[in-house]
Amino acid sequence: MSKQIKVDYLARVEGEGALDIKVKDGEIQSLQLRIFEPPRFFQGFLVGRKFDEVPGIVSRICGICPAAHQVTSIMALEDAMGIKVTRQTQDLRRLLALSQYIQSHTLHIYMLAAPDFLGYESVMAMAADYKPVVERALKLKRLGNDLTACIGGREVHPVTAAINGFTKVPAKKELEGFKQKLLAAKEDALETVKLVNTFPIPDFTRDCEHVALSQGSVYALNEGNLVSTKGLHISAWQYRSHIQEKQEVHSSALHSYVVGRNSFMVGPLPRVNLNFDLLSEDAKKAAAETGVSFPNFNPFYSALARAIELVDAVDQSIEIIDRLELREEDTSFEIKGGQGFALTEAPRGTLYHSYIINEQGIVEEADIVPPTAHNVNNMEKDLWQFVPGVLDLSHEEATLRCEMVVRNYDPCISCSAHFLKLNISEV
Amino acid sequence: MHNPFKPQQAKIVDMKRETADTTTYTFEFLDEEVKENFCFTPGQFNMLTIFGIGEAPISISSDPAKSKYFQHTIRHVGNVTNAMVKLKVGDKLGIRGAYGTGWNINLLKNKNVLIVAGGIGLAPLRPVILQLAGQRGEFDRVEILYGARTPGEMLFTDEYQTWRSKGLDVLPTVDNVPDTEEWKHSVGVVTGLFDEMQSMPENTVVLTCGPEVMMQFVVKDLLERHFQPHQIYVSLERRMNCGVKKCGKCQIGPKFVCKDGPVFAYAELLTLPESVLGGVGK
Amino acid sequence: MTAKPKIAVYKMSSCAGCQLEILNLEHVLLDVINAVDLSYFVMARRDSEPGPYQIGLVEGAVTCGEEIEKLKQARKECETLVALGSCACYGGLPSIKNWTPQRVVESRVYENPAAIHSTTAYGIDYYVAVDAYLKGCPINKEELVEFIKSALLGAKPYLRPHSVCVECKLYENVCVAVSEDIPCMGPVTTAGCGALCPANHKACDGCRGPADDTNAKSLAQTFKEHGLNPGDIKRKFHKFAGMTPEFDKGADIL
Amino acid sequence: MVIARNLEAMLQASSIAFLPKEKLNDFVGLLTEEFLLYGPVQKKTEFVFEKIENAAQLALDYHTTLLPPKKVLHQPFETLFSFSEGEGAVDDVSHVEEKQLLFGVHPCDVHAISILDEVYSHEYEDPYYMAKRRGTLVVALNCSTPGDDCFCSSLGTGPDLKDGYDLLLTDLGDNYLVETGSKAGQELVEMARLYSAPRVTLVEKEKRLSDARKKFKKRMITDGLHDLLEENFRHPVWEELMKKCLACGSCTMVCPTCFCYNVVDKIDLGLRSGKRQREWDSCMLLEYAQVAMGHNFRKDRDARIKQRLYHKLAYYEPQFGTLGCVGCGRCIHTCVKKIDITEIIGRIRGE
Ligand SMILES: Cc1cc2nc3c(=O)[nH]c(=O)nc-3n(C[C@H](O)[C@H](O)[C@H](O)COP(=O)(O)OP(=O)(O)OC[C@H]3O[C@@H](n4cnc5c(N)ncnc54)[C@H](O)[C@@H]3O)c2cc1C
Ligand code: SF4
Ligand code: SF4
Ligand code: SF4
Repeated sequence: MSKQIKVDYLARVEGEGALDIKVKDGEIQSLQLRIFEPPRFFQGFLVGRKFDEVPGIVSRICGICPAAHQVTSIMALEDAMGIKVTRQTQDLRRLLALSQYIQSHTLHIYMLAAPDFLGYESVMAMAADYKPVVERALKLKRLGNDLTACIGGREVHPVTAAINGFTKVPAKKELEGFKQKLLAAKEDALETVKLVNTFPIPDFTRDCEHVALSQGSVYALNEGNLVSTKGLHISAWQYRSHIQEKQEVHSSALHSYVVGRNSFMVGPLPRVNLNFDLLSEDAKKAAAETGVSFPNFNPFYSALARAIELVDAVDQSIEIIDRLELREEDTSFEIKGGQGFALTEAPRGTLYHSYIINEQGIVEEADIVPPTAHNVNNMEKDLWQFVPGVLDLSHEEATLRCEMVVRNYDPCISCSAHFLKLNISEV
Repeated sequence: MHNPFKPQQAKIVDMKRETADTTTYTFEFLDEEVKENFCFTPGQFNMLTIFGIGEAPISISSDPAKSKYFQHTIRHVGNVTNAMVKLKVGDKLGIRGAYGTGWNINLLKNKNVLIVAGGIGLAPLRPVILQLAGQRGEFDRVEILYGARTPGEMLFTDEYQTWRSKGLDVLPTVDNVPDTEEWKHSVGVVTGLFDEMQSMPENTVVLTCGPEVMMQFVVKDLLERHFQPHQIYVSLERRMNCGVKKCGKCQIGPKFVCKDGPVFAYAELLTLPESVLGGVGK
Repeated sequence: MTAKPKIAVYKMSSCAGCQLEILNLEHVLLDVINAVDLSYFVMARRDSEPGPYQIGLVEGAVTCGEEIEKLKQARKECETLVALGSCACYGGLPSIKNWTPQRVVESRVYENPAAIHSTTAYGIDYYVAVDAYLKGCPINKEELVEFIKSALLGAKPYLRPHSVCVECKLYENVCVAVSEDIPCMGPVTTAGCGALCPANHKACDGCRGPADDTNAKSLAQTFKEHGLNPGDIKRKFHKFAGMTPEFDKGADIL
Repeated sequence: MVIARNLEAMLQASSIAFLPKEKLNDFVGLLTEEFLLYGPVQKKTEFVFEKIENAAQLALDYHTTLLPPKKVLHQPFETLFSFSEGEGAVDDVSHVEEKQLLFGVHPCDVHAISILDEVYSHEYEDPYYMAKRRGTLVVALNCSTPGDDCFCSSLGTGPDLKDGYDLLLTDLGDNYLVETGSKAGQELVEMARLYSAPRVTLVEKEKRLSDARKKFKKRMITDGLHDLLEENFRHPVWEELMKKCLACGSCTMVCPTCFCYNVVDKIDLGLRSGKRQREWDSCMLLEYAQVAMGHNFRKDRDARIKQRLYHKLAYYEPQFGTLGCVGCGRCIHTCVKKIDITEIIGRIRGE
């Protein structure tokens, strides 16, 4: 008996990918997570551009997490030029990242994942039966977006984040307005945890390395070292000596792995697993109330990890707003040539940027690895283990389940396609 | 305070498709008082509103003697005018007016009148034509030269007979005749009719309206035929967002087309620095 | 009212930010869903309704043969085809690569570029007729809503055709060019973004492409007088809309 | 229509008083109790008129604001009325006179307001402008330090002011000299219990103004301007400007006497109700003279440049009995290309 699971267009993910699995006599013959977004050559055309254009350009790698790309590139460039930023700038960048967590996690939980678990094809279809739930989602998502816009000037491709600071610092009064909204949103975030906890979670665990930034004192977002459940502990400049990519014959995407080991997972679940103690008290409490224990290696709990991070993001944002004084700062600096590195945690996981710039500030080399590029290898590994367990289900059901494995990662295919060196096997 | 920008509600009481892209609508105001007080002179225009889409200046095309039921003849070319296509008898829309300075009928008394119109340009001239027909005795020879692109695009064709019976001469021409249509009259641009017309410069007033390029040639040819600039009256089209000298759009030199026009003596336009209708400008 | 118009959202080479803006319409999203049928929208739904569609929103630049085919198909199944965002309007950021020989760009990214079939990045109107352009990187959500409403009314939407400077003035921003001597693309760039960048104390990046009656040459001259070198000026004009003849003229300064 | 320029009312009310600078705060405080107060405040390196709550926000030594105080009376965006299905237009926009006060307005801008008063009351009254205008008092401030681009002294619109105000302040160092220009202004003086000033202070005022007059860097000779322009419609300067001008529209958007606007309907998604809005428009923009079927009466940039300059300097006079330029210099300052109305006239004059 042979069976084929084929998803021509992976829906409810960002970008265009396909899934192609061939099974014969209960055994997987081939499994392909295909990414057919054509390359846009960011790393190619960044060369020759001026350093101060970089944040605006890399932002366009991904419309879903633009601020993460911007801030990461800025930090890498600051590293190259030896610039140290102020506490206010650090805090604003953190707040910007948190606003993107709120937006992106809400989008994923309610609009991309929930329909799977609740049996709808889309959030639009869900709206009829779950109006209050959808309205809650819209409210939360708007709050995240509004906060991004307040700090960044715009929600998609923000404009204010710059080297050594922000072109415009939001008014204290404005941010204080957000505090009230965030306090109100807390309830919605907690409700989100409860909702996600009602999702029927397939019993599926795979032992794999979970990787995330870790900072010691706060829940890591854009500082700290890269650590893992298997003992990785490196800083950004060491990244390339520990994490590499290789081509696998069965897939068109290049596969990221820890040198000497295997594929690994980045994203909310690894973050919660590795930094659980640093979550806000209420986030931890909400997590405890779900009865799910962490660390947890069932990738279907990714949505729950996102929901927990949502609570934490709300709490952290309030904390930051409380301590920010907000004044216009001098953002001038001297242009210097050099090489710089940065690692951050984008909503979907670890993001790496590195640049070499010359004395005139012109980019000579760019190296960028987005979260989805880190995860593709692991997605496939999940599927290899997952597929045999669903072969008895109807074809339709099995297909949906396989899609869900991919959606756990909230993959951002535009990102990955533009940085993964695609497997270009000549036939 | 009276608000000149607020349209009054009016109802379509009748509609008549003139050509493929032009319709004549008959309106009455809903408010009795507004309906009673509304009056206009030939050549004036109203601002027509389709709420949610916008406003457009449209000349009144009916007989000023019957102002309670007035007409607009509209060519469907843009947002507002295309939205009108979908309306039915009984539908309501917003109208305010009447605005502008029209054709001065008193200047025509005991004179020969030459009317030269092109396309939709006959619409703003129809009120004056109807007045000339109604008070026929007060004017000398009246000649109407009218050009359209094709026979099918001619406006008010069923009225020419009546106009002629009242002693007005109507000379139509078309740019070309599609195979599917029949045409017994002239072919060619409207200025081609100048060779056929009776009108001579002496004691004649010319009224013209149509596309700017057409009017440009009309004026040029008439001047060559020794008509004087002060004998020629033109109705201009400009962009308008208010109709009451506030939005500024329609200004030419120190003139507001919405108030000082749309009808101007060509002599007056010649005093402006900016060139209008091929006038040299200063 | 008659049946809801069916809308399809297509993706070419892009970051998906413009289609995300549809989901970012939170405050009116439920009204939008009431008014139109998002029939084909892979990012948000699993089932898609087959065409034909009244409106096709195409995001992204066209950068390979498959996309040309997909685009032609989209043209066939949509009554009105809209370029959604600057990538679809002009080639957008992906078009930066056009100014370096394709082989060179490819070999910077790929070890084995021989198998890459990437073509010059163009806006979609290079291949098919386009009925409307929603400019911006990303599009402005308000303009999208404006467009949807106009489509429902059967009217042409009011999209600002003039320069960003107009909006800068309407919102009384401090002009970064005049008051801070920061070279700004606003005077030649289409408004509609609310003069977002200058409002945030940053030069306009030209993301919305050339405004009506653009005089890029004159602006480039000013850039030069203010100390920009030809490389800087080229980079400014060869960015989001470098493929337009208007902006290419600005890049041309010696 | 005469507002605050009512000569008779002015003469009756005319008196002079002192406002010590240390009392400015109290005075402004008093005003905010009665009025919505707009005054010049600093914004980065520039100044703008904004609602103010106390004197500390004011930057009375300002040069010229980015937008003129016009923006309070003829707003950049303004709702004309709302409409709904079946109902037609609903006049829900209140035309009640708001009590507001423009504080620290320079003479050029006061003149410009007088010109707008004329524009908006001429033949048809504009109810939106006029309602706001009737409820607005003007506390003017004579200019002591003209900006680099100012040339009001050439046009008689500054640095001093003769009418058009309710109160007129002149900075005399420790005090402001306060002159009343209307009954309403007189009431303010009384309300604030300002001490009357001796007539000799007017001499001090005159001295300061004549100092100011010497500081102007730009000038424009207005003699025979109308004829000069009429004769030079084909001067080569226009073609040069066509090559230079960016047609960005800034010069008109900042002009205190420009009044053009565009109208747009904003309907809601249900297509059942909405509102009609107007917003500032500019003759420098290509779409301005565009009509249906794509015909454009001023397609060429030089035609639009001429429209702007001729309108200011040649057409206003026959329309509204005054020059359309008050010499505020905003159009020069705002222009990225530094196109300068005074230089253009100088050039045509062959200076
Ligand atoms: C005094 C006057 C009388 C007119 N009389 C008639 C008439 O009797 N019949 C007729 O069919 N047409 C007439 N027109 C032309 C008519 O006004 C335009 O065709 C109409 O404005 C197009 O509006 P729209 O919304 O359909 O087109 P769009 O092109 O969608 O116009 C949008 C906006 O542009 C402005 N606009 C566009 N074109 C013109 C224009 N030509 N003139 C003024 N404003 C314009 C309008 O303010 C309108 O709100 C007249 C124009 C003027 C100035
Ligand atoms: S900041 Fe830029 S867009 Fe704004 S007015 Fe100045 S030049 Fe124009
Ligand atoms: S200001 Fe310029 S770069 Fe910024 S959003 Fe607007 S058009 Fe784009
Ligand atoms: S034309 Fe220029 S100087 Fe004159 S009033 Fe207008 S902005 Fe001021």
